[in-house]
Amino acid sequence: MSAPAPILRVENLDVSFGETPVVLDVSLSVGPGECLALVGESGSGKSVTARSLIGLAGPGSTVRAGALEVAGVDARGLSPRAWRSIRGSKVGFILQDALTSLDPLRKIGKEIDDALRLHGSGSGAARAAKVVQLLESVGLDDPVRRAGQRSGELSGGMRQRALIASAIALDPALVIADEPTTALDATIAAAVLDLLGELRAAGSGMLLISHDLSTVSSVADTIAVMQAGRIVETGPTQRILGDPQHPYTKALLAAVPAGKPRFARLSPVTAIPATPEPGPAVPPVTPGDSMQLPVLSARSLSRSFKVPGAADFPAVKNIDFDLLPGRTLGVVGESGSGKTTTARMALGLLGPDTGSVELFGEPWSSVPESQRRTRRSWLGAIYQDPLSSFDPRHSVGQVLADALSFGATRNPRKHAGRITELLSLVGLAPELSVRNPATLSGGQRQRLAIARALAPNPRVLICDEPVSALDVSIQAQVLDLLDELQQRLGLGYLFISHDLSVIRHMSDTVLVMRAGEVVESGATESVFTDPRHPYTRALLAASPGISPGRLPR
Amino acid sequence: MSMDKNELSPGDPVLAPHPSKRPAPGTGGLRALAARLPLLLSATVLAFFLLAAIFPNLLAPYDPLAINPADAFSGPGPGHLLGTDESGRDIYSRIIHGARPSLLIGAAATAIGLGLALVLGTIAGFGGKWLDFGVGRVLEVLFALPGLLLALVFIALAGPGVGTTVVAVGLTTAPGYARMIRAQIIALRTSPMVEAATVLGRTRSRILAIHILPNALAPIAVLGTLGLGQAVVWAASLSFLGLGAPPPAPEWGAMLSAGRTYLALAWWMTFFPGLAIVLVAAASTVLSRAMKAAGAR
Amino acid sequence: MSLRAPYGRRSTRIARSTARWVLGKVGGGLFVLWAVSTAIFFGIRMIPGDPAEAIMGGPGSQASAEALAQARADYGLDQPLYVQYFGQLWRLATGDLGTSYSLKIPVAEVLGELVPPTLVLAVLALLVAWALALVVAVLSTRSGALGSALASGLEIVSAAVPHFWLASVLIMLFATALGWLPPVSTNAPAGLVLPVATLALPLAGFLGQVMRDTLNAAHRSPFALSARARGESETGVLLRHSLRHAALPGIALSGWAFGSLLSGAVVVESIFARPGLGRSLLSAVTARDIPMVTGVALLSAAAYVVIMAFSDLAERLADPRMAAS
Amino acid sequence: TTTPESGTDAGTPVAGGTLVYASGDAEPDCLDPHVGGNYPQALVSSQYLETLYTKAADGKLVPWLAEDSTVSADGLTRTVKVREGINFTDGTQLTAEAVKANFEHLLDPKTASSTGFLALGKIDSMKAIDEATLELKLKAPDNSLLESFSMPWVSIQSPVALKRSQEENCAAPVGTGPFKVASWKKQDAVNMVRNEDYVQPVATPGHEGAAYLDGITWRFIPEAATRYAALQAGEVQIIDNAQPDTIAAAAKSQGIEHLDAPRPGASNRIELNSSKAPFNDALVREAFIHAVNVNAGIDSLFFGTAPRSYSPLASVEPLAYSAESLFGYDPAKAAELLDAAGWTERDSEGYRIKEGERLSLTFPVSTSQSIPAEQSLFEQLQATAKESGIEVKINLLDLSSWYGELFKNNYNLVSAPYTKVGPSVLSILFHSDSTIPAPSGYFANLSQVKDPSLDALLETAGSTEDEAQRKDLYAQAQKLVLEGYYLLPLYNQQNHFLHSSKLQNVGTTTAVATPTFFDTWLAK
Ligand SMILES: Nc1ncnc2c1ncn2[C@@H]1O[C@H](COP(=O)(O)OP(=O)(O)OP(=O)(O)O)[C@@H](O)[C@H]1O
Ligand SMILES: Nc1ncnc2c1ncn2[C@@H]1O[C@H](COP(=O)(O)OP(=O)(O)OP(=O)(O)O)[C@@H](O)[C@H]1O
Ligand SMILES: [Mg+2]
Ligand SMILES: [Mg+2]
Ligand code: NI
Repeated sequence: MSAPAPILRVENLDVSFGETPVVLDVSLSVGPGECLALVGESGSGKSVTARSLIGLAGPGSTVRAGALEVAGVDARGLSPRAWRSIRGSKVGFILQDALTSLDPLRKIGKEIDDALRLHGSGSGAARAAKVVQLLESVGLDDPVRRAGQRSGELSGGMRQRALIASAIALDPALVIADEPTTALDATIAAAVLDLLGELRAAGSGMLLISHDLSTVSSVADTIAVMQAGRIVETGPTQRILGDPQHPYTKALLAAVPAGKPRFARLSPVTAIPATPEPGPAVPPVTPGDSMQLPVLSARSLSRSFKVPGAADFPAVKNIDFDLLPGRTLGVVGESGSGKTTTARMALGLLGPDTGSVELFGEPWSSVPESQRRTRRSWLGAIYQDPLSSFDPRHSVGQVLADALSFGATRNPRKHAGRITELLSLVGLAPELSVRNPATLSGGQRQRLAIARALAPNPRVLICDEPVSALDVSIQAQVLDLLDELQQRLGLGYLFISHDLSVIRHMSDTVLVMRAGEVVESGATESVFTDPRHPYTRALLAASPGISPGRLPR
Repeated sequence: MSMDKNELSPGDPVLAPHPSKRPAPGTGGLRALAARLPLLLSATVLAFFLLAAIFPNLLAPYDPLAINPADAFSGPGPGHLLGTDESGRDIYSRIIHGARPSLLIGAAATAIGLGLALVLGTIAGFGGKWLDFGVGRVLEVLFALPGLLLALVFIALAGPGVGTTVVAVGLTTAPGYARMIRAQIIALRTSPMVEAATVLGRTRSRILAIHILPNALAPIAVLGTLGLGQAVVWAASLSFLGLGAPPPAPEWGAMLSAGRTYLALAWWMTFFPGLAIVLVAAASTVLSRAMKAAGAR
Repeated sequence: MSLRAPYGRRSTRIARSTARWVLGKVGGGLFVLWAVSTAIFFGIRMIPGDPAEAIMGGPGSQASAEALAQARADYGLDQPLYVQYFGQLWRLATGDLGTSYSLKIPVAEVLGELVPPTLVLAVLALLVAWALALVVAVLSTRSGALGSALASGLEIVSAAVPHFWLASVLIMLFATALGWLPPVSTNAPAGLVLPVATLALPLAGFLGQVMRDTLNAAHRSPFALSARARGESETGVLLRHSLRHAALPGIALSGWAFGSLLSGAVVVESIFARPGLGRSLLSAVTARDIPMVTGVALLSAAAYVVIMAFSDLAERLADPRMAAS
Repeated sequence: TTTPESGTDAGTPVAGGTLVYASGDAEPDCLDPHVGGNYPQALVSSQYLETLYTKAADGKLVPWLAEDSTVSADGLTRTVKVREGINFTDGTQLTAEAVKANFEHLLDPKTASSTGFLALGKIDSMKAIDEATLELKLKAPDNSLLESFSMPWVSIQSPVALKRSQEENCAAPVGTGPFKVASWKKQDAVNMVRNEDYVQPVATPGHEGAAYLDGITWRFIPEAATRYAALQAGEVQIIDNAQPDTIAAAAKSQGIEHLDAPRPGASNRIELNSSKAPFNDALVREAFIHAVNVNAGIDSLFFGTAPRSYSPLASVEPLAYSAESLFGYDPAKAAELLDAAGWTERDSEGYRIKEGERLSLTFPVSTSQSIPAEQSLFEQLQATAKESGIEVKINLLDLSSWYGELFKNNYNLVSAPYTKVGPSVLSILFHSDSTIPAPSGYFANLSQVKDPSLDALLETAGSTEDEAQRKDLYAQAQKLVLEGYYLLPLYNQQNHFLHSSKLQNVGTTTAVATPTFFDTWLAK
């Protein structure tokens, strides 16, 4: 693939902030109509690389390159004015933070219009027409009205599309898209990727950045894998997916849960020390055993919320489920479908309007908090953002001491033994005990959250998007940990995620939610292989996988 | 133009030079020092006045009350560093000795303001819907009254004096603090941290005692530091209107107010006590901002 | 958030929420006025001193017992407290602010004369403070770390300067030493410079700190980066994006700022010998002129309520995020 | 720097121009000095109102709106002849009836006059005999009545105008003066315009008809520094209440002149409250007086603008009696006296104690009545008293609170000005009747002397028709209060004016030292 002159060619790119090198010796090349995917875990330098390509590496940066050609222009030593004439016209840039990349105070029409106006394209009226046409082309309904709205009035997917519209307004020869789908629901993400695919089909070169191999696998021609500022492996998509050479690439691929059966390891085996089992031994899970009593069950749960100036908004409508001991009940659905509301009702944090929740066959949601309190230790919870669930003033040891002593003390020394046990159970070094959770990495924080949830020996864990904030590789470790704990301790999980592949990998049974209702439920495999409801099918179709069948070429 | 500060390094192929027209700032060390200079200066200023408040005799060469009419209105110079006042008292010594009453008034007023705010804020943040509504209204009413009116009426009620000034200033500053503390408590009350504690089976009062109050109190150090400076200014304003510490106490506001009469003749009588107030207020702002930044991490 | 709601439902919802907003503001405002008048009514009656004496020209007057009794009867002070209270409430509700004890003319008339000069002063000071704060904030974004440190220092120091001290220093400098500006305030432009500067500088310091923080945050935000990636110049980013964000906290603070300006006016109007509310507030409190104090308090409370409503409105207009919540 | 006589003539008068006067006094609540009656009212009303009598530069009483006055042998009937051919600015004619209407207005409780009411307190009844003759029946002989007539608080206004509501009359009193009130913008200025039909009751040689100035803008600038800055900047042409240091500074500056006007009545003094401990002991009063160094303070603080006084009366009062020897600064003597009075021990702070009580004096100071220099003087007295082991607690208070403290007898020391023309002020300040509070709580005898022999002296002195006897009696009375150490005289009260040298011929001719501008002109 080296016939026409590349649209982007960069050689030996080095970027450092102050004394810290962030990008080292990166060379990339993108031809017209070609799509290069840059993948790698968080902090590996992908975004910095992308920003450097348009001369916006950031304050305090030092950028050096052996060669830098953008759309046929040697961009080294360009004046600010010359840079500005390239940005937006020759290169379209879609920022990573899609949700905040449009000025919340301005109409999106204006934002898109800026791109046109700055490069002197047409009269006001002509530009207005073009804005509407652009919005339409990215698939926004009612583009005239949308142009008059501000980003706060749009959903995440709409914002992402408006941002794309502003980036492609002048048909740039090169489009750089930094994590364009991370914040989106599966169905919307699929639509956005399709849109980018169209652009590429129209002849634009594309640099697509993602931390997630599965996302890019369906779109990219070439994949460059980045680790710690360096490109460790480059090659055609099929080769990278099918025959990864570098250990890091292998690990990345292994971490993708899609298509991995239940309990299959996603992360490289790290020695989790065997510790005495903290809870009573639980018989191993035997699939199909339906005689067990559910640990947590919900009967026709409903809940609506007051909306100022409008009718009550039903967030959850008439939900039933049973969670069996040692099993995982997956809940999947797009944003706003009522997953968290369901979880909060299950936790007894929110009273249902109708219906009830029972814990171990005893009333749970219908009794006052004082009667629930004694049974709280049976039920643990972990959240998407573990850090905010810790008291910022408490150290890791204090957090665990508090949980272990049922709130009686926060002195880690009183429970030193159990704390060490818990930490090693979740794969954390005991030395971390003195640290503040804020100083831990994302994966470590989630492990700590799990350790805290385990401290009172619960039988059920409610996990609300426990891995959606994590990198694939870290996600893999946490999922593996959860799997292992379930097997060892016989925990029942209510596992919530918007990520189908994660749900599929983790659950025994699954609920598919949409707009507060369960549209489909059943054994995971049957739901995934033989979806009944059209919505489930749409979800599955939108879900990226690494199945080579979905590869375009 | 803060976006790009790429450095030119000859020999290497270089990307776009930064769009800024200014030359790149000097060496890193100097820049780091410049960044920390305000904090250092502020800490020094506060430390100095704190020392003055605790051990005035250590720093002051003269008795702040000793009059010497023959020596009145001498300008700043070797004999009297910052000059003398209308009774020949040494201004520098008076400023040093004035640190204690001035800072004490400021600190006590801030303490009262914060204390009151804490009670109100806690009631509002934790006392349920109606109490919150009620306290909210009370705060709004307090806000709607100009601070000085509140202080004036209070002083008219209780008679002038240091104690009254302290309470008056505390009263005037309390609504602002209360609003912040209430917001803080409400934010904490609905925070995932509290939810997590609930899920762990903690009672409401435990959560209040262990998680909410301590965390709501953390920013109070920041507020208090900021408030100290402002309270000193407020108290000085009241002193200026003749409602502060009785003579001959070397309280800064009173000194300033006395000096104003002689502005044309002896500017130093007004300028230096005013400078002390400005220094303390500014330094406490810098310190509080630094504390806030450190807290935000 | 339902985004696909059809036009009709959306607009009636907005109309309804706007009506609720207006009702809420009016109701809240009336409550504040009632509470302020009540607080002042009882608060000031606890101050030692006989209101009748205040009417007769203060305790220094050697008013006879009959004269005092006459004054009490004239002003209804001989009636039981609750009668006086409800009487006052009724009068206030009907727009009658009563008669000043010391000036013996209707309070409304006095206020009518005093409000315009104070308003001119406060509004000008607010505008100047805004302008100063913005200029410093903008300049500091363009002049690197040192400039920004300098700006921050300037803001912090000016926010720390007491009004009365600043006024003295300004008079000394510009009126006495340089002779450029008149020391006594008039409504002529030159006469307004010093009082406005006295009020505006500390306020600019406060506003500046907040605005500059927001401006810098906006300048570094993803949407600013995206604008740059679109080919926007630094000036364009500033004008089209960052400045609007920086204005928001300024708007939010303006209600508070107006109140603080009124406190400042007490000092500034006395020093620069300007007629106005602030000065009369001081004299009314010292003269125990209850109707005047009540009038000034009500007026400033009303001003606060109105300004808060406006700043709220301005914020909602400037920031759709507010309106949505 | 003290030139009590009117400004010197420098050139030919020019007509026109508006004088801007900046007053440091509080703005009056009412421009009619009948209502209440304080010094700020006297200052401004002297421009548009005139009195029956006035004082010449030599201190002699001269008839002004009155032509003449006689008193019956028993001193109980006073006949006043009113000058003819004088009209108020509303066109009403000045008659005996008009004067009667004024006196009635003053004595009417509804008017709430205090100063004027006291001055006319001895009038029992009155009758206009004819157009120009008013006959007053007195309750008791009053030899200070004509002096009272010379005070602006007893000035004569149009009887027609007085019939208006108090609100209207306060806003624009109608008199016979060289100017008339055009408008009053509260907190800003009283605007006065020339009375074109002015007839001066006693003609000034060489100046007939109306005043030279088109009008006067009477502004209120309470801040002393601002006021002086305004004068320097040429915003105003004359300021009152000039502070001592400013006067000293102005002496050095070009284009600004200084004018002093000694006030009549009492001197500035500190009164020692003899009604309660520790000043119920004369030894302690005497000790205090020797313990404080007044002269050093006055020298350094007043820049020579305030001559020290050793008399209860202002030195412009012809009957003032001084006793310098009584008031020397002598700490040794003070110590001796205090030892004798039993204040022998000292506490840890060096203050004297007796029976466990500290020798502590409460001194409420009114911020509106005591100028800053005076407040500083008190601080210096406080400092010198401390050296003798006497604690002085100064409380700075606003006027209402200050009166509150006095009414509650919460003071050992107090300084209160009192301006009245003539020695009869002594009766107001030291007669035991003056210790009885008015319904408002007010009493003028702040040292609370209750001495029957003093009362007798003052009563006889106030009613005798024999000038020599009057002088002698008042001297005895003054000697008595001075030797009883009931007061510490400080300095003579003066009005200090600073004015632009463009302003020519400023006169301070009224009885209470307020300036008049009939003969004044603004040089171009
Ligand atoms: N302006 C900056 N100043 C200093 N360091 C920076 C700056 N921007 C990025 N970095 C550092 O550069 C490194 C690479 O960051 P970058 O944003 O490129 O990561 P990434 O691969 O895009 O990660 P993610 O998947 O989380 O977006 C990180 O360690 C980051 O902290
Ligand atoms: N306390 C609340 N008050 C009002 N509305 C609420 C409240 N909590 C949730 N909702 C609304 O209920 C709906 C369902 O919310 P929920 O958080 O359960 O969705 P979710 O499936 O967890 O979405 P996500 O994937 O984004 O977390 C949303 O429309 C949300 O706006
Ligand atoms: Mg990135
Ligand atoms: Mg959720
Ligand atoms: Ni910039």
